[in-house]
Amino acid sequence: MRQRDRILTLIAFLLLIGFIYFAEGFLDIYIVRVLNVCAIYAILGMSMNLINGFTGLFSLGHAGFMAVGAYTTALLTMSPAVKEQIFYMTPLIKPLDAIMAPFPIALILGGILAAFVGYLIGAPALRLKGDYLAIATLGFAEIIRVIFTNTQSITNGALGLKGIPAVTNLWWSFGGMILTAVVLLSLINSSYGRAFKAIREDEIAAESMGIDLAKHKNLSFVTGAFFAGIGGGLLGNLLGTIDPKMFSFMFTFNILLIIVLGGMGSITGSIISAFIVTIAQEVLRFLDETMNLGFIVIKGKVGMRAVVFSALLMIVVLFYRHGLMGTTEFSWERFLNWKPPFYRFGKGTIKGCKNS
Amino acid sequence: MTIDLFLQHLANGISLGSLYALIAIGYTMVYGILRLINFAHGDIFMMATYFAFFGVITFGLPWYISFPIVLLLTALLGMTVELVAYRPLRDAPKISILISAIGASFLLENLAIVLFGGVPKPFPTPEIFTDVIRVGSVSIQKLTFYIPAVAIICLTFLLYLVNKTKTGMAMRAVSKDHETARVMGVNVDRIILVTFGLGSFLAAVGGIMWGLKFPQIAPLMGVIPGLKCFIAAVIGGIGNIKGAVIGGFILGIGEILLIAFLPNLTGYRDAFAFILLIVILLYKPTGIMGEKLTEKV
Amino acid sequence: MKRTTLVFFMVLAVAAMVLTGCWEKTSSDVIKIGVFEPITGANAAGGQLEVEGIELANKLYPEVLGKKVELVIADNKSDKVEAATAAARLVEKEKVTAIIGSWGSSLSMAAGDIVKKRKVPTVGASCTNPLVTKDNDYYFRVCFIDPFQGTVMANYAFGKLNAKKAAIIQEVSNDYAVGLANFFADSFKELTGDPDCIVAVANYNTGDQDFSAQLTNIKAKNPDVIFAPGNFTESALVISQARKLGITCPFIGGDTWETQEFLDIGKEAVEGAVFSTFFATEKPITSESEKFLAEYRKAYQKEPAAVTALGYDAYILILDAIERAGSADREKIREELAKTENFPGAAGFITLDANGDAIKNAVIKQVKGGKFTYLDTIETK
Amino acid sequence: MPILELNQITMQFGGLTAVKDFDMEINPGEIVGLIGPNGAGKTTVFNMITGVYKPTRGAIIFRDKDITGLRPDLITKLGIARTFQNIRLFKGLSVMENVLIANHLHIKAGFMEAIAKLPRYRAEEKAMIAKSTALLERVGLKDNLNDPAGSLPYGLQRRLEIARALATSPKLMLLDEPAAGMNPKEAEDLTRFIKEIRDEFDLTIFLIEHHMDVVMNISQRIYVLDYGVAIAGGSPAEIQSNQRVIEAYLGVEEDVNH
Repeated sequence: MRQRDRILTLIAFLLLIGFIYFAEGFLDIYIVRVLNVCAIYAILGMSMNLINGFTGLFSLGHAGFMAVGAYTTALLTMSPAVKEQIFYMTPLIKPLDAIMAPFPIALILGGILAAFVGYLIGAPALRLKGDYLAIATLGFAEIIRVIFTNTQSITNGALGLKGIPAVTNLWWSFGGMILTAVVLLSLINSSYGRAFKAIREDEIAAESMGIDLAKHKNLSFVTGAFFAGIGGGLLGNLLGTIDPKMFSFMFTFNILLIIVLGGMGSITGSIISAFIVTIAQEVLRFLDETMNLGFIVIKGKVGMRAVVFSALLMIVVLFYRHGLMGTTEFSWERFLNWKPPFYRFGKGTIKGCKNS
Repeated sequence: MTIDLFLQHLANGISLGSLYALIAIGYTMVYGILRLINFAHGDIFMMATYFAFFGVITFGLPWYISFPIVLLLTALLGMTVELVAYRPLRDAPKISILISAIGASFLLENLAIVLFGGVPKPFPTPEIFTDVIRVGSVSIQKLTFYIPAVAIICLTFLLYLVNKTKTGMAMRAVSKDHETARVMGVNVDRIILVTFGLGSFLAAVGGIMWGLKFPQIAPLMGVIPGLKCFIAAVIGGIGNIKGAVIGGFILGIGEILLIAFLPNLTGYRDAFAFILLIVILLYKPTGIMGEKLTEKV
Repeated sequence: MKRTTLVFFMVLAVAAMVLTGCWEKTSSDVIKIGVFEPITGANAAGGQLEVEGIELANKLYPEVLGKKVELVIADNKSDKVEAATAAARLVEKEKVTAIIGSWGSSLSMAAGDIVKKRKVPTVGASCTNPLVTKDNDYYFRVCFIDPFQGTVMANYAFGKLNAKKAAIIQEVSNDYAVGLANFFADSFKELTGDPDCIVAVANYNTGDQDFSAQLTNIKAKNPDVIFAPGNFTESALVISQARKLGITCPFIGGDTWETQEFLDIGKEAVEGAVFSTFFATEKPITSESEKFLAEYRKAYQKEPAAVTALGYDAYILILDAIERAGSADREKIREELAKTENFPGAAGFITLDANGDAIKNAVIKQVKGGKFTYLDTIETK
Repeated sequence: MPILELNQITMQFGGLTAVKDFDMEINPGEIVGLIGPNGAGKTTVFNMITGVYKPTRGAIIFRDKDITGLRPDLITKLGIARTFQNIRLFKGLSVMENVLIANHLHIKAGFMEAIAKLPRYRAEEKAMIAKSTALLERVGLKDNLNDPAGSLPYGLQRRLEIARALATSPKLMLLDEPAAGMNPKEAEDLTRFIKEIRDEFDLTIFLIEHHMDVVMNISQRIYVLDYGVAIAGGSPAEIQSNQRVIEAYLGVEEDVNH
């Protein structure tokens, strides 16, 4: 059994590598870009899921961590010449104007800085619970955004950064996604991961079982922030330009939609749903446009897509609270035995016939 | 800083604070009963201003006819939100209800964009509200006197309702413990519905006052006032009606004085509100007037 | 069971996506021009105005080189991530020959790398941030840039208003406003020769509605003029609150003010407000201006905004470049665009400099009697 | 020398005094009962010992160490484990996970080690699983290792909670109404079970119980609380004949009849 699963995983992995190779070489930039965004959103979704879905901390500060990661990575990968050009109003402070680092190192530094900010925020905020924690983390993310808007000599304020080397490609984004998934899966299946889940299930009981709440909540928060920072860094170097406005609560909302749809407490669910949500965002563009079905013209209503997505979030929460995967993970066993619902329905009817 | 200048700042602060106070009352009421941040409160407030816009400008009704209709419509909208987004999740984990609240909020915002367009619209401003009075060199809008008056009327009405009527008693029972209230024969769902209606009614009062003071309405206008008034409610002790009024004034005057004395930090204004929130949550989570709650083990 | 149903719908949705994705509709007898604008989100108002101009131009000039010109509108949702994807979609999926857009410089920048990498000539209509075209051979624009506009207003304040002391109240979270304010301050200091001539700089954030504290501070400094670059929504509130506080000095600003909402929200308070823009309907500069005005009024029954004229210009400039290139080859079109000199657009003659920025005159307008009226033209030096 | 000593502990909530000047001691290996009418403050005493509440006054000494006001997880690490009156299992997690989580406090491998699955962590995890399996086998749950804890029948949930508490390797175990909701037969089994684990795991047991049969049968000594005040303490026989205790309980019955 395990042998079979291992072989299947290996095959899937090789297929993916082949696919990335093919996509980078032959697919058009539009599809590649959508796939890049999918993978980055998957990283963001998984990291937010660790905090919200696995540890049960309702945190809405994800956009802030992404911003920290994105700015750090961007500033470290931009060349001094570009920086001088971009910071034409308020010059960049020393020594940031001259420092450069290779992309992977910049990315990891971005993650570490985001994790550090996560620690600074978490240390006080994680003493709060439920909706208070939600509003406090939301507040912290807003504070980060406001600070980034106002510290022109570091972030260039509202002007944003431009000319960030577009290093992110499918190797980086999918590599980052797989690495995040492997690390987070390993984490949640470890003793520490079980402690996180215990906190989610019942804080008081977890504490009575000797789990240091503050320490473990912080570990989860900081780890989540780290990967959010990595995701942010990948995103900045994919877009080539960032500004503080990008990292508003809207961004956190999109990630929240992904984890709710995928299942709060499922790493693989977040990946699947990141792809579904991102691709659907693209495909549902027709909702905003005027449709001509030949016999009837449906006037597109601008903004309809956003309505559909907010309604979708509510429908999932109201009727499918566990999302696609609930708290379970993808397994080959279930995948191979998965039957589409109408199959089951059909079987039921035949059975019914026999009985009668 | 001259005395005149300070008085002008103070007048500005009181004017803003009373507006925060007015909206915070509605916020705190709903929270008191449900123990849940109604993220959609700010958006219900936004909808109210659009209703007023359509009443006065599109249908050409005089303000004294159109404003009461707005109040009723908004109350209905609030109840609809409760029926659709909150009631089905009464026994669900808190995190689900919060997500539903955020979903409701975004849905209202996006619906407003689709229905009313993203471009801001002017809010009707009858002159009797917006005239300016000058006392020495200090300029004060008449509205600055009306808003606290409206806030006091609402406050008195609410305190009477909560403390003296049967519905109010039921509300207090529900706010303590849903289960016990149910056992005591209180129709919990009905009380929550009424509270939402009332809270939204107050949001509409606040919305109209807000529109009169800042005569520009847009689909996303409710977000920041919503958060700020929640912060005001927390400062005053969430669930406490008098506390909300005090919190509103503290936040409003605090914001203005921050800019008055530290003009370099004006860009950090919104951060100030959140920092205040976090400090209060950490050091006095019950706020100024709130009561302590201990979790049952 | 419920979850299976959900999975089922998801599979259906994905299948639908794949199907629609495969739907190719290319044919060689049309030339596609991408329109890359914020149709939704915070910048929707400006984006929609620009699209009006582009669509009007397309109606008037539907063909080039004997081929039909098809507009492909891509909404960038006022969001950077979306903007980059939308640009990629235009370039790769729709295979457009050229792109117009976008309202909002940060959104234009999000598309910058893609058009540069895929060598698609792109013409911005009203994105005024200098960074948009800098270091990008494929990005052009038919408008002037922030430094010029800031300088124009400083000149106006110093020369026409005889102002010696100015205050600035800027939308700090808006790249456009911050840029304008900076260049205004620099030029004004140069003109007055007084390093302390900017007596106050106050900030506010997008979406703020209460400016009383900032304005009270400014009032205490007693400036001769207040420069208030920002979105029309906040600016209108700023001015009306200033008037209620008893501030009487003139307010001057940038081109974003020119919308009906600025007048509706500001009412009598914005009376007398002065700003620089690209184009005045009362003063048609070229024959193209007259044509544009007549057709726009006929089609929309209202006065056009400057950005609408610029959207129109972006379109006809691209068409002209295609005409001159004699083919739909992107590289040739780019070369022709770069050579543009004294091209008669609806919003004046366009000459593109080495950066791809238009050198053109600025128009000063004032709100008078609840309308935008022409005041002056500032020539480029 | 007592393993646990309560010195004049008092707990006030606002103006309400839940427990007042309570003195008590438990010797190693003892089984001690705590009884009293509803709302007498019994669970509050447990909550103070385990650190959930910080006593307003008084001191709690556990194995010669003052643990008053210490965080619950630290107290558990020192060797006090508990169960809850209204069963607080990690309902969504499996039976096995529930017990594994209680092993977590002893872990030596760090966070990074655990993620990287380094040898030390792997060894610990292996040991943890072996210990938990043995424990679950001992309490009769070996057939339910992978079931969600919330799906177990009530009686088994109680046993799982005890197993989970045992997994923290305690010296002192606090059981909050372990026999609640059980019929006499089940209660009798439970009594035997508690005595067995006390001997096997070398425990001291302190329990709150309403089932008089259970508490009288199992306890060596019993304390009685009424309105937060200790009204009696002594052997089961002494308690049964104590006039104040009888009155307190009768008083409760009167209340119920009203």
